[in-house]
Amino acid sequence: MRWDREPEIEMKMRGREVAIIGVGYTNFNSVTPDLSWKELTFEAAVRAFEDAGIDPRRDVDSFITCAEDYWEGFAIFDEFTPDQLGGALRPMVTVAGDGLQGLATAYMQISSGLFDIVVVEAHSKISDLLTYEDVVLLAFDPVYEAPLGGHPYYVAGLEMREYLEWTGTTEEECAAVVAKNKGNALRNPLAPFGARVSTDEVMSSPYLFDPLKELEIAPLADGAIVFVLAEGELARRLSDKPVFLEGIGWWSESPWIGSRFPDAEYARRAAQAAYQQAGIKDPLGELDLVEVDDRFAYKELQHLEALGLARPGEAGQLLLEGALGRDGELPVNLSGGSLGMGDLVEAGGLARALEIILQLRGEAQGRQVDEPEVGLAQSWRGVPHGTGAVAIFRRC
Amino acid sequence: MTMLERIRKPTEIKHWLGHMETGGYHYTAGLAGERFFTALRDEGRILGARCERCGIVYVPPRIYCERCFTELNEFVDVGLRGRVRSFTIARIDKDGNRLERPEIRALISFGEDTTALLHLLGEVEPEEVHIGMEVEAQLKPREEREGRITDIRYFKPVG
Amino acid sequence: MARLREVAVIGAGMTVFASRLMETGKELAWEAAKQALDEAGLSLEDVDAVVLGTAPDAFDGIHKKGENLLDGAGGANRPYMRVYTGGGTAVMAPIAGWWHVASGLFDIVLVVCEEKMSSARPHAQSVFAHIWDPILDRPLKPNLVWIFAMEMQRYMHVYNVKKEDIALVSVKNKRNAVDHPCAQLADPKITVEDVLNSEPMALPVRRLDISPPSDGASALVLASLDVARELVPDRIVTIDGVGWCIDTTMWTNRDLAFPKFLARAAQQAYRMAGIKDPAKEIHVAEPYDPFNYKELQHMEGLLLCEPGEAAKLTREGVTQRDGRLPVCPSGGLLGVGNPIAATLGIKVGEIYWQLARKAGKRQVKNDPVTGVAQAWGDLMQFSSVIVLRRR
Amino acid sequence: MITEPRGRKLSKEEFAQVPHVTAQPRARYAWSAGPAMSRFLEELKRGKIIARRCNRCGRVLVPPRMFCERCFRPTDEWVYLPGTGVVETFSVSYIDTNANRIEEPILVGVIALDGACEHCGLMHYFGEVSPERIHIGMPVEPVWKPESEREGAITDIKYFRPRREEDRQ
Repeated sequence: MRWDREPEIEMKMRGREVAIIGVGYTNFNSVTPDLSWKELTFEAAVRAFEDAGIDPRRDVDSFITCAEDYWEGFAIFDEFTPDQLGGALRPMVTVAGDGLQGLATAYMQISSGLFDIVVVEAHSKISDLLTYEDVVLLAFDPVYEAPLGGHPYYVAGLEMREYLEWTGTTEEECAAVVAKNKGNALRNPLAPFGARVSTDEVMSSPYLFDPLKELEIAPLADGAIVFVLAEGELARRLSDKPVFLEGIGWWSESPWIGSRFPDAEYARRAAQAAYQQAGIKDPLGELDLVEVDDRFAYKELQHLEALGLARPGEAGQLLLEGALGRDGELPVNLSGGSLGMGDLVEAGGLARALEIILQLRGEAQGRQVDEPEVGLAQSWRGVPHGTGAVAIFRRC
Repeated sequence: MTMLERIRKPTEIKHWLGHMETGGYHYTAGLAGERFFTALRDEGRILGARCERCGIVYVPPRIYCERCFTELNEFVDVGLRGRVRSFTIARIDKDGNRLERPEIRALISFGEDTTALLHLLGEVEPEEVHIGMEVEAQLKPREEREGRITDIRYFKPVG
Repeated sequence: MARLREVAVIGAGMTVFASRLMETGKELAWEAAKQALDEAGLSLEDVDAVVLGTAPDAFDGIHKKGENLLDGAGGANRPYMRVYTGGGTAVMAPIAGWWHVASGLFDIVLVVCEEKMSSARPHAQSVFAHIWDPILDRPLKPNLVWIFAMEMQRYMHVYNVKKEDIALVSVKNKRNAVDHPCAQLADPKITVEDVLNSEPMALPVRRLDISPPSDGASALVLASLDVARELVPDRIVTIDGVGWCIDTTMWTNRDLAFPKFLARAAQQAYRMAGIKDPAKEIHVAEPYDPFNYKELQHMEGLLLCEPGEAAKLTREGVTQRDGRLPVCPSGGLLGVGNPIAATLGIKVGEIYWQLARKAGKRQVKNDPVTGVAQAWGDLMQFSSVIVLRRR
Repeated sequence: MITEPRGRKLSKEEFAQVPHVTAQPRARYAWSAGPAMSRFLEELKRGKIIARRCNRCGRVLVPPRMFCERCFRPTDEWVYLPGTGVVETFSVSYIDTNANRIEEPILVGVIALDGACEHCGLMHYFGEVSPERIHIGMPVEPVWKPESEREGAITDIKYFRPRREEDRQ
């Protein structure tokens, strides 16, 4: 069905190496009423600089925020980004995208030789937004799509139906994603939506956009995450636990809902680029754990297949066999994913990446897997779009 | 703790109400949209635009092919009949309220090589809908049509 | 700074700048992008990645409008990224394009900037009401022009700059714009008196001190130097320096007279380009001129003259197209129009055309080799700077 | 080089007639004010302007914040300001927020507040002063709304007026 002519695009040569030398984060919760987004971000930033052992005012060359105006309620949110991150009177740019696109930007700034240390921030203060659904609908085409109204998540219902139809994946398999991820979240102190629910219980939660069920939708949450990146040699000097960003790819499909197919092509192509940069030929054999976007339960399975970690229609089977659990062959979303940690809007990609970093450093406590070396984090920009990114991390 | 002082009493927590709205927006349909909506309103036809090079018919039409950037000048009538590519039964409205009558939302395809149009299905029960079902656009009467996507009331099963 | 790869501009394009264009934002983006690709002799299949620049979503009234615009910008089915620094986006987007190529990840990158300001009702100004802090500023029901007026007042006060000299900038740019095919507000007959006597807005700002809101799009094609040498051997124009900087959010804590953040951004770009004395080594400049006094203030921030000295240079004709340092030969935002991010075409685009000797009637007389383009944005706190050079 | 730029310009009348959609999207917010702004607003209600001091750089910051963006560290203590200050800059505006023309100009500007760091202050209106008389450096003081009308907002200050009687109108 897919139009077969693929543009011949591949990532070219690699520049300098890039590593993560510090991470900082707040707690995540459905509301954070006592703090403004500034203070929330400040907290994550202070912790990241402490972790990296650097002074942002002296050591950092450049700062990046990942944000969208309508999430924040500011016509030019970029104005409000520098102070809480240490970026006042410094090079700083907003990437109107997901946190992994912010990482990609930092990667290019370092890889090009322009800068040595770059800081990336993404946050969600989505509880400030009272009309979330209206704002999501405002991302639809204003002439052809938005006037049809409705709750914007119906688009996920449309895609899920087609995904199930194409691949033979079952509703039970999708429901099992929720049981796994909310269960994983119970071992993650950062995940506010951990719960012990069975696949059957998820199956009996009400349909909202058939075949999508209420419990299969990740709840919104607030929180901030900050990463400190450094050029490879410098990273080795500054940190005793640098995690190398070995591959980063991002990809966009058509923004028209009716122009896309339910195979997460954006994830497949972003992964292709990232694998190529990281020299990964056999993802399933080489990756020790992955964190993928699971804002709707079926998305986890669809994304795993697009990443080449399962054949179309087989991710659900792998899940039921236990291969994607904590003790399985390829643990997926040990953090709890978005279903467990919450939908952090543009910070979602960094939340996925954060888990990989903590695991590779051996700091994931009760959910730590045994000496992982390579991990992958994947993001998707959400309804109604087809943009995503993939990052591959390796322990030094 | 990163700040030296935090709010201790819930009663001291403040929020500030506001908005990011204007007096509304006036979204023009654009060059391709002008063709599409004029044909829909005046002639009751659904137009697409064909890219010969890529073999794709864009519905709704564009003035460029998004894959090869060729300028598209060939507008084609794709007919009022199509097939359901996918569908969902929306059971809540935008504000989370349960809908008394669920909405059936669908992607409608007008042929193997067309992109799909997003719209609603009508005159059909949710359990009767299936992928591949043939449907036909139900237009508002000529005098009620305004050159909007809602000039199509919904698509209903054929026969 | 161990730079890996050099980056060249190999094509540029732009639409007409005007209020109320029929085209959707996507269509505008496509028109500009197609033109830039045509000039470079390339098709979309040759493009490895796309960078988009566009300012507030609230102009178009579309959330995540970068995603919405991407098919028109050529971003469907390829890596696509939007950077956003308010008005500074016009020069920030090509800087992002620069690092896409310089990183070694991509060889050919399309940079597209779009703005559709006529969508918001009753006026684009209703959008600007939301750029302010919601607790401290918005309850006072501010108008965007206020902030410029306050800055202009402070600038005139600290450096003793006269309104008559500032008005000369409007006159120069609106006259220059007569030769620009995309111009909205060209005026061959405008005089200093017209500017000084124009309708008061927020004094000291009057109607003809301001560039108008506008719709439009612009695009550039960037390539690695080796690719450029193959494709356009007759006009090698490289990006030799990039710099950007943002000042604190707290605009009521800053001295508004001198743009320190711009000086920092300029120093970064000059250092990278190996420029020690910008006043001598820069031959043509496109500073951001949404208001006439901004051109003067930005010349000073770009270190092209001493603080407070730009008025004198303007008075002496130095900044005219036939002067020693032509400034805004495109006609600038004041003459061509101000569709925020889309002013890429009259900033970086114009410098590229000037250095490539492709500016036609706008071609400056001093056959420039090195030029600088600058944009400015947010709450008077951000600047982006690019130095271009002909090889 | 641009030879024939594209773009179809519409007149005001055409703009209203071409196929289009008019919509009024809802985008409403309840921004958490956070510790600094919550206290600032509470003090405004009491008729006081409060700032935060950073003990490293010694700056007294207004509007107050919980961290110093220059030193990148938490600020240390609350400081009441007298409320008086000088005109840092100003404008005489003949347009309102929606760019409508107004007869009586709005006098607005930045007040550098006494006791705060250099150039530090707030945006506000000026009152009891003529457009001819107002100038940079003029000493001003706040005129508060009556206590019963104050609600914990920047508009609890009606405007700033000249401190010297002879400057007032």
